[in-house]
Amino acid sequence: MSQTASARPAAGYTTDEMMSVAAARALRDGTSCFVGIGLPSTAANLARRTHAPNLVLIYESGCLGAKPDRLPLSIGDGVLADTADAVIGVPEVFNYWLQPGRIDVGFLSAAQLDRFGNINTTVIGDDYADPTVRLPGAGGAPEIAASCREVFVVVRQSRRSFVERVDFVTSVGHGRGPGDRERLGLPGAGPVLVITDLGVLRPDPHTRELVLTDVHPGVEVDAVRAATGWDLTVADDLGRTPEPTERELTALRALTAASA
Amino acid sequence: MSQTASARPAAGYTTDEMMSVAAARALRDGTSCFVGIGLPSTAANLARRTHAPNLVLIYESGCLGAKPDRLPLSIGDGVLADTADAVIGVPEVFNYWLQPGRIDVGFLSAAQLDRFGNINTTVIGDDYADPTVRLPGAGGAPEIAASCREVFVVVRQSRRSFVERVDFVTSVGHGRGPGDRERLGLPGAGPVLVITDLGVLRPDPHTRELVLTDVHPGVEVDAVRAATGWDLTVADDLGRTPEPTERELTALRALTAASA
Amino acid sequence: MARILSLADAVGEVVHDGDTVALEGFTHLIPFAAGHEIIRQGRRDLTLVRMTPDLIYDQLIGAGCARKLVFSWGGNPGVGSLHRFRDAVQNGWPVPLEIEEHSHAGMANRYVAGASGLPFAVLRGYTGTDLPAHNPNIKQITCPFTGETLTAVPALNPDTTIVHAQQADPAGNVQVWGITGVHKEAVLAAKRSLVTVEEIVDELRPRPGAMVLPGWAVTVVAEAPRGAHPSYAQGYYDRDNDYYQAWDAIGRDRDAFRDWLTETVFNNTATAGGGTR
Amino acid sequence: MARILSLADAVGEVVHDGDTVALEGFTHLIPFAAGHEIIRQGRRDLTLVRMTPDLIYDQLIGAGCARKLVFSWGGNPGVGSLHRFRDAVQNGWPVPLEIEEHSHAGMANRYVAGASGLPFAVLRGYTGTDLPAHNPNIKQITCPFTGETLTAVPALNPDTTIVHAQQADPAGNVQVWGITGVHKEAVLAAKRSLVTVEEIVDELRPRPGAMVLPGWAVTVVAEAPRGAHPSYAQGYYDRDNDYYQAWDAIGRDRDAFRDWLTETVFNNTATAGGGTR
Repeated sequence: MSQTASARPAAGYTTDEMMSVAAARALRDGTSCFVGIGLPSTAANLARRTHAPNLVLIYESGCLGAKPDRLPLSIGDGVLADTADAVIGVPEVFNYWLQPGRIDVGFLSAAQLDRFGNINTTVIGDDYADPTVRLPGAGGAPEIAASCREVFVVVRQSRRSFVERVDFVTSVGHGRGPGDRERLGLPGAGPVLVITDLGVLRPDPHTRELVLTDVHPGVEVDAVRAATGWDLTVADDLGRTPEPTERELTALRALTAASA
Repeated sequence: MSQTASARPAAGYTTDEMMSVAAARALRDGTSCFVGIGLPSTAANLARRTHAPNLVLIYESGCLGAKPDRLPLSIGDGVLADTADAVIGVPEVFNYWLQPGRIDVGFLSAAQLDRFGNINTTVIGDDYADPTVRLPGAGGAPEIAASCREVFVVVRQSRRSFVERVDFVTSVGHGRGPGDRERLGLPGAGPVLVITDLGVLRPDPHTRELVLTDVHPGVEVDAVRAATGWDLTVADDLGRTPEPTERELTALRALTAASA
Repeated sequence: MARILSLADAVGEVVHDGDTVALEGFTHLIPFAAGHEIIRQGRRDLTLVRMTPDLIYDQLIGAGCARKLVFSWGGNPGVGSLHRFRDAVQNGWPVPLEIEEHSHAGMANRYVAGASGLPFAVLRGYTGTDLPAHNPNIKQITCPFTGETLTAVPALNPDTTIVHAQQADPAGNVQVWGITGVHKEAVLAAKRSLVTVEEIVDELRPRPGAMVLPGWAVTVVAEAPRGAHPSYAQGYYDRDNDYYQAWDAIGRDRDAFRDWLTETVFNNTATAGGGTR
Repeated sequence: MARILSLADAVGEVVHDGDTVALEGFTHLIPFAAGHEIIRQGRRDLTLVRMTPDLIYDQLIGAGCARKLVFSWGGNPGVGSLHRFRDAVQNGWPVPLEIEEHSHAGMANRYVAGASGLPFAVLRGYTGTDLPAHNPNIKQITCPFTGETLTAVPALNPDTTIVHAQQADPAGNVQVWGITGVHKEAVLAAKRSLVTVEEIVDELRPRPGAMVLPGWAVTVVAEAPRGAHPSYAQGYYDRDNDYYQAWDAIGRDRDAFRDWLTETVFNNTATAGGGTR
């Protein structure tokens, strides 16, 4: 495929594909990324196959510098160990690699995300002891959200997932606003980017509230507001995400096809 | 060599050889032994080549189950890593293997040893800041002495080395007497056996003071008293160490010859 | 030196009613065969400990073996929820299940403290989250040098830890390669340990990336070929992803689960991992 | 990704007057070539950190590079004392040397805390010994769960850590095998790191017992064949025991030491470990 052809916007793609492509683009080559499973893993692997071949993928199962040739089906997929620069024990991942703030980007998903980028993957409902829905729990997320230099969140946007305030703070974003991370002593910058199937949100530098900064092609701002559980602020200079290129879509589809 | 011949007392041997043989005999087959370098390493390797082939040798350099075919020249000799069941990092040796009290015997030497089995390998003289002699320091000894189930000490006996009270407590034996280890919360039993070139000392069960319980062949009690810096108590049932067998001496000499 | 027993004898020796039991294996080398044997032996009132309770604990919980779960992430990876776990938490079926919930970093450090003979571990963790409000086993501690506040979690010292590995030799020395997770820490933290292995070989051949657990640090070893199925054993077999998919329907329905228990666990005394395929 | 520099450029970049510098290597892979380059570059007022200061630090101390030594065991293994170290401690020659003394367990845990981004480590150590009376960096800490008293030591975070390894690849990924000591912890604890290697190979071939340090966690790599001599590099060369024996006479005498410095260090800008044989 010629360079020109591959950079051409693709004809048809799904909103999930747009989300994965937008998330992948956010990852800079040569940086290190602590990869959660699911949407983050798809995006990180796509980045490594497109513009960021030297992206260092770190999985909590102990795989440093994994270079999987297909999408791993779990954070402990054998393909991660087979292709890693080093396989280490799980305590070492958290203590020697994550905790000291060595990792550039923590890439997470969420069941619920709130106005300040706090993440809930524990319980839906007001009563922890008697929840409406019992979610999987914390996993590595609280410390990924605390310690990585920056956090990116990739999550499908809806009123169920984008709420005014999460039912349970599993992983701290920007707390209840400015200065909260500093007060808690959390070393990383927290969520600086939230990529959804509708657009991109970033925290306002002053209020730390998530603000819509980009919409994906074909998405109207009203649709994003309708999928947001708080009174969404839209950036003055709202951008529009460039469509996926053919090269990006081809790489993404090859990746997901190889995993089916 | 026939069993009978090999069990026969050897004709000529040095006091150091007697000491190493007596120290080796104290190690039971199938137990684990944290081995200090020098005299303890000689004794432990001799035991493994005579009556205790399944003695597990642990060196602080990270070699678990080392089976060297010659005497290691240091605690980090390459022959230890080459022959070990597992080679691990130094922090793991101390944290996962020594500290929890997994190891049966800690086998140490000493520059100074006192009446209660406390060990000094730090400084000779009253003033730490301006010592008469600066010794190498603690190394692994303080925690070996604290955490192994039992401690054996092998050391040449003289008024210089056997003192009423060590100038500096590098590694705790029985403190100043009964109950001291318990008060300090030290989990192991402490020094239960001190093997010298003259005989064997054991702590009195009530006073915790080291008492002469055996003399080596040809050694008079007066000679031991003369080489002891405190008023030495001698056990009522004083034993005499059996002479080295030919098998023991042959194994010892093969071991030391191979290291020269 | 570890003793080598049959799987049934090994489980019988190390797992008793009321014990705190950790079955570990981080996606890789999950000791399913041993888990099924615990169900067959009818153990009750276990406190089950595991960073990632997935199908194996869904099965033990559904079979009524557990009274408490200590964990950091519970789900069917890539598929969805654990329905038996939810049914126990939300409806007390077949018996009520108490939970104690941590993060991975917290659980990993609890094992490290346990393996290290320390009563607690220190980490930068849980800060600002709602987890400490629901878990008295997450406390604060002050650095005696800098005055900084950090988090402390108590050591985990299970009565028994069970893990699966690729190989052991006749002396019970165990070799594991690929993702080793918290295998070493969980075994060393426990009072007793059982390692099930794909095979017992005459001699362990050193391999890149392998970790060796000396036999004198393991209580018992049992041969259990395919004992990690439907998870995987690197160098032996791949993950049975269809099993994980199929589990969703089985786990979702009490009757389907009871049928599965009868057919796959109780009518199957083989040492294998109990495949449904 | 680590940058690959010459030994002289690498040492020039990572070691400055007044820095806290750890040269590690537990008997195996001691970075002598880098140590000699520090002497050649005339560094002063270093705080030298090392579990087992042996010949390499005797040489640096004798050359007047150090103002302080942090350590747990200082000697010429199997031979005797370090005379340059003694001369500096007892007579202030060539410059006074302050010491901070630990046990191995304490030092190892200080590196672990440093590598872990924690301000301190907890251990069962030093209890009942005279070490805490002479070292304010040994304190007590209380378990918030059991009330038990344990020992705390502060993290070690050297400005620079230097270690030697067998191999690196062009991206600066480092492979070490045999006894790995505190290599990983000391590198990860440091603000900057230099790994000298026997050789830079096109690709690291995985080996049993090998530990890999990713290039992105290392600052600079320098090729220094025989850079661990007179210590050893497993797979490359054995320990030069004669050198350790011969050092006793050299180190014992100030003039003999000065002659050695001139002949072996200053007149030798090769990257090798500087053999006296």
